[in-house]
Amino acid sequence: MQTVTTKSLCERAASLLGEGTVAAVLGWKRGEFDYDLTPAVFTAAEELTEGFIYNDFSGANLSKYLLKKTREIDGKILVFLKPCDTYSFNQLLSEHRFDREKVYAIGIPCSGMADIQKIRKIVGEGITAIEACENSLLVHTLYDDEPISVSCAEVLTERCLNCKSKKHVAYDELIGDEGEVLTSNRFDEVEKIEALSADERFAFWQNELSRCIRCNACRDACPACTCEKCVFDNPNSGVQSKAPGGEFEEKLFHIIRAYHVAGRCTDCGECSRVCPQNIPLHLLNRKFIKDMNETYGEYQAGEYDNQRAPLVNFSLDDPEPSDVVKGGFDRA
Amino acid sequence: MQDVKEFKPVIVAFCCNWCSYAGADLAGSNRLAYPADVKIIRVPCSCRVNPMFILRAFQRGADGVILCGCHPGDCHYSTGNYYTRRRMSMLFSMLDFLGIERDRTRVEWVSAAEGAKFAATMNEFVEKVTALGPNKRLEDLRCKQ
Amino acid sequence: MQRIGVFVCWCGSNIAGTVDVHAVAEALKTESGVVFSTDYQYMCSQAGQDIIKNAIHEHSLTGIVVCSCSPRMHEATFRKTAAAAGLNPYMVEIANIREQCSWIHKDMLSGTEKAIILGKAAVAKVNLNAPLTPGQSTVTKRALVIGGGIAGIQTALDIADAGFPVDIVEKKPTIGGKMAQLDKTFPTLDCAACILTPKMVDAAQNENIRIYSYSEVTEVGGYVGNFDVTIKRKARYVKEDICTGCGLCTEKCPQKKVPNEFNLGMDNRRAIYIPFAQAVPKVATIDADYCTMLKTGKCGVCAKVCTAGAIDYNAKDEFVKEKYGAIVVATGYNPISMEKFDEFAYSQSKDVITSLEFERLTNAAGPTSGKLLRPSDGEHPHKIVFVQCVGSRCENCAEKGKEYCSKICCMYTAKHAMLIRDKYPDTDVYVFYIDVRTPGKAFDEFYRRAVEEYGVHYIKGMVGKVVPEGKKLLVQASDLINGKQLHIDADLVVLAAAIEPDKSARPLATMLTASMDTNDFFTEAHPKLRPVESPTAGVFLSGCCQGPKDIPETVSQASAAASKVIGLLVKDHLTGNPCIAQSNELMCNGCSSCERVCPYGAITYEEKEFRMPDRTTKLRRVASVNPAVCQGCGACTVACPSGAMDLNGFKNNQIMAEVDAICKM
Amino acid sequence: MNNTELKKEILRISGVNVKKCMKCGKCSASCPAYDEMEFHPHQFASMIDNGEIEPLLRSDSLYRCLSCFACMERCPRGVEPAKLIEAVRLTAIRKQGANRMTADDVPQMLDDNTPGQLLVSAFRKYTK
Repeated sequence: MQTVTTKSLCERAASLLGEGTVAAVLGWKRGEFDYDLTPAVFTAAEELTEGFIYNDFSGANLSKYLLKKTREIDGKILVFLKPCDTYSFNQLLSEHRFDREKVYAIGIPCSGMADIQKIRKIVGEGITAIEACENSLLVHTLYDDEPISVSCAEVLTERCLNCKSKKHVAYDELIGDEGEVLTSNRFDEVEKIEALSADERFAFWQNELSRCIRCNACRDACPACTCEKCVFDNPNSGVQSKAPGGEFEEKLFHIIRAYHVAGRCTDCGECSRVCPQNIPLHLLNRKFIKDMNETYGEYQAGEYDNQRAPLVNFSLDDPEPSDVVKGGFDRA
Repeated sequence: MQDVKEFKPVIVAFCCNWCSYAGADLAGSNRLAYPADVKIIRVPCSCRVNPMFILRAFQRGADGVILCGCHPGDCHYSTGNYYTRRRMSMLFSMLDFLGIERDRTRVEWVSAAEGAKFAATMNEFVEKVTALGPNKRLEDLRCKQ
Repeated sequence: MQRIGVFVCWCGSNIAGTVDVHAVAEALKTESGVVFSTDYQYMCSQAGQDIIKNAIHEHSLTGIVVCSCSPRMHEATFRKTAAAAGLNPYMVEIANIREQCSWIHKDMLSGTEKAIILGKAAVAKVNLNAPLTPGQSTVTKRALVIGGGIAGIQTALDIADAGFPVDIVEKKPTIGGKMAQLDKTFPTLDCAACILTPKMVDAAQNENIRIYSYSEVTEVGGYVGNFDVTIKRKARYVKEDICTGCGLCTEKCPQKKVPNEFNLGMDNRRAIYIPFAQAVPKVATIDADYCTMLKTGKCGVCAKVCTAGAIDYNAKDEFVKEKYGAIVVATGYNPISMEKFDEFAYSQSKDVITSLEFERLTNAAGPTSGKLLRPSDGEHPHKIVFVQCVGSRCENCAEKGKEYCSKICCMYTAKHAMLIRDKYPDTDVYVFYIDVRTPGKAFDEFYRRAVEEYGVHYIKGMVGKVVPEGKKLLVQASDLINGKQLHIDADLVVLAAAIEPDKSARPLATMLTASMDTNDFFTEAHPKLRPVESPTAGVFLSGCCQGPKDIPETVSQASAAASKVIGLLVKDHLTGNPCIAQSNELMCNGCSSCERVCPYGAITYEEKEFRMPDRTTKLRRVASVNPAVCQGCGACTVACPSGAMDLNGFKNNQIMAEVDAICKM
Repeated sequence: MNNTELKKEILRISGVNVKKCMKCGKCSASCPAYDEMEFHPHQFASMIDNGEIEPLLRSDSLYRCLSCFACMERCPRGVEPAKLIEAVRLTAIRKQGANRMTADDVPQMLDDNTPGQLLVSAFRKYTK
């Protein structure tokens, strides 16, 4: 479970609203079920008590919503940021995507988010409610009289298992403790694929990407995908397309998307979280991050404001494209 | 097997106006032959080449894409090819990650004086792509006519 | 919808020989937008151009495709043709079916097939072309010459004579450069100082010329017609406008042990110095590395003896910002270091010297007052060996020497040999050469005189090693004509060291965004047809910064560069290149990616109000491109994730249309 | 082997590109064994280039070369004459099928003034 409670966040938000420091609060709202939360804007204390929630399913990265909301709402917006969200927040700031003056950011700790798919795998369908205990979740279902207890660690999302940092890199106020940058094994999966043969890699991605239904959820949730007009929606871009077509179409979409966010992606994992087809899209981004780290030096997008990303930078002695062979590539 | 049509690859070559396109012209002036499969698109600088162009070419049935620019340090725009070098390094590595044959893409630095290098590079590239056979993994079947 | 005309050129048999031009014209007729298609023997001829002009009128063409030679050859020609017929010149595209097709493919079938595809790609592009109008910019009517050697001086004098103000920036305390160090000049043997110093004085006295001596260019911004240059005026600790150049301070300065760079370290000067008697400006300079006052705060002798009160120990480097319309690079050369050539014992013996050192040894103003004396013991040498091509024409010793021929060594060595034999007939002179290269007016005659009249021993062969032994230098060399190995006990060995561009050239090239070759010589815009222009507009080349040159050649190039500068400065407006980046503000994210990759700083951001569909307005940060600064490389277009940044003339959809046309089989 | 083949073989063994030679003679100028040799380093380069291999194969120069590599070190064009000489020597030895020095020759050369090392290296050099 999370170390800060919904109640404490609610109270802080209500008081900031009350004293007029902020005009609105960007947070998570209860959906139909406890585990399907949606990002929401709250403008009154009552709304907060009614709907605001912070629990093991508050995965959504709220930073992207600031773009639109800071333009729509007069006055400051309070936003709750988990550690990984703060990286996106910083990255968007570097790209001048919103006015920092219009935001009041509160950093909140995160003990990792739960993956509902993993829970379903354990308890089955028909989940009605989920209660958080110390280190476990009590899952109520239609079919069981007693709630089933599952350990939090067991159902952590993939991205939280490979959490890169518990540190908040940007905030106005911090609730709870300041964490640290962690050493993660987030590139292990990429390396595994790199170790395959070209045919196996092709087959792997063919299998994954052919499931894409082009719902654009990955793009819409991605805090780096914030273009005023996406190239895939622009008839003049030459790559406009809205529906899944041939086999390649998806690859084109996902390669271009990964390339466009390369150097800007903070590895927040939203793309994979929101994918209804469970395509491990974050692996494409991680591949770019890994390659750039290994070729041009360690770089974490969003770590600082106003960094120069590897792809808008160069050094005179960069290796040649033919020499940049990281992991993959049949050496035969 | 005689009646099987010999595989002629479609090769798109992006050449920067100042060095490589001039190098290609020099190859022509010196009558240095390379296969007609190579079709050159002139761009002001190698850094004008968007990865989307390369993917587009593959999607539309190209079997190989080669990008030629001035040697690092000699860019007419002083730094363009340094960006090209990074962009293409990353793109090619990603294509490799997706299981696309590495020999279908290439970056080569060809100066305006290197007509011979241009021709040799093209000959070698066409040979490699021909050996790989038609590009199946990146083409969009809908675009085939 | 465009109305496109296609014009296929035969180029005599150059194209028609391997490409079926009729078939190409015929095939392109059916392409989208094409309303007229023809072929002709020579499209670039007057008659050919008339065909184009007539077709533009008759068929109301909105775009044309010429299938011909390289656009590098005739794009400008056909653009002019189109303009003459009232069509926007940027509605012209060239399909290169000569250099990139007919000349390399010997098979008619594949050549024709390829030519058709190249034509289709050009048609596809023209379909998406839009008329472009070049922007205009003003011209600052002042020129900058970087380097104050003979090249810089001559360029500045010529520009000034035409009535334009010009500044010379020289990093040394005086102008004059290498030529001021020379004794006599080939092939006429006039004294270098006698012909150079009047020019230096002319430069100093010309009211259009301003000399920034002891100064360096530290920053260059802007573009042709409007360069913004920052010049660092290094602290010389002497007020230039007050110092009379009397030289009293240079006699009284107690710090006497400073190696005199003007004499290549063969004697010493004081910490406060005037490099040589005819220096311009004739002003003293304090060498901060050696001045006791500046280092310890104790001394001040020069300030005491200076009656004018010109000494200023508190002087600081000053930075001057100036605007220029044109820049001439005249940074010159230096002999390469001889340290690595162990075989010639340069580092072991004082009597092994370079040719430039020899110039100082024979110069009346040099360390020996012009008497030829050995540096080691001051004795008169009786046997002198000259070694040619030391470090020149080296293929495998890139870290030691240079691959190119330094061009001037053959002639100055002949001059040295001749002068020695003239003044000291008792001295034997040997010249070891690989080839004697004397192309130039009266050059070979000069060399022959050295052999025939002055009895210089020219020996074809190289020196293998020089071993100092006692007072002698044992020279072991080949005599290839006689098939002998020679052993000469010489008194003096003179090495014709290769010359290389000045070290300041490389960082300067980066500042100017001018290109260089692998040897750090500046590249010319065209090796034959534009030899004094750099590919960067508004930057011109003068002297050895472009390649090894002797004085007559340097002076001709200097004047040529000056005439190019004058041609630029007389214009009131410059017409720019319209193929530049353009940002679509509606799509721009304001993310700064483009700004970060722009090599010219052409992109700036502004907060702009946009009307939204719901009639509200919103303030957004968007990029805008300075059309006068943008050079059209396109780096920004790829950095832009939304595709808001596009390049006129090479738009995303145009290039993709070409890609499609090529890939469509 | 005819001359063309010989030339090819020597160029192959040595790995030298004789066309790079600009005939400056610095190799021969550096050669400490110059006076001992009938053909000098620079001549090896030009004669091999001209295909005049036979005279070289017969020449004593092959065995006068000290293999000091001064010529290789000094050559401004990277021609490496010492490798050429070595290649011709190897060809000579292979062709004759005989050694220029045999073990039987060694005892008579022994005397107090000749360093043993010299004999060892001479033996190595003159034998296959």
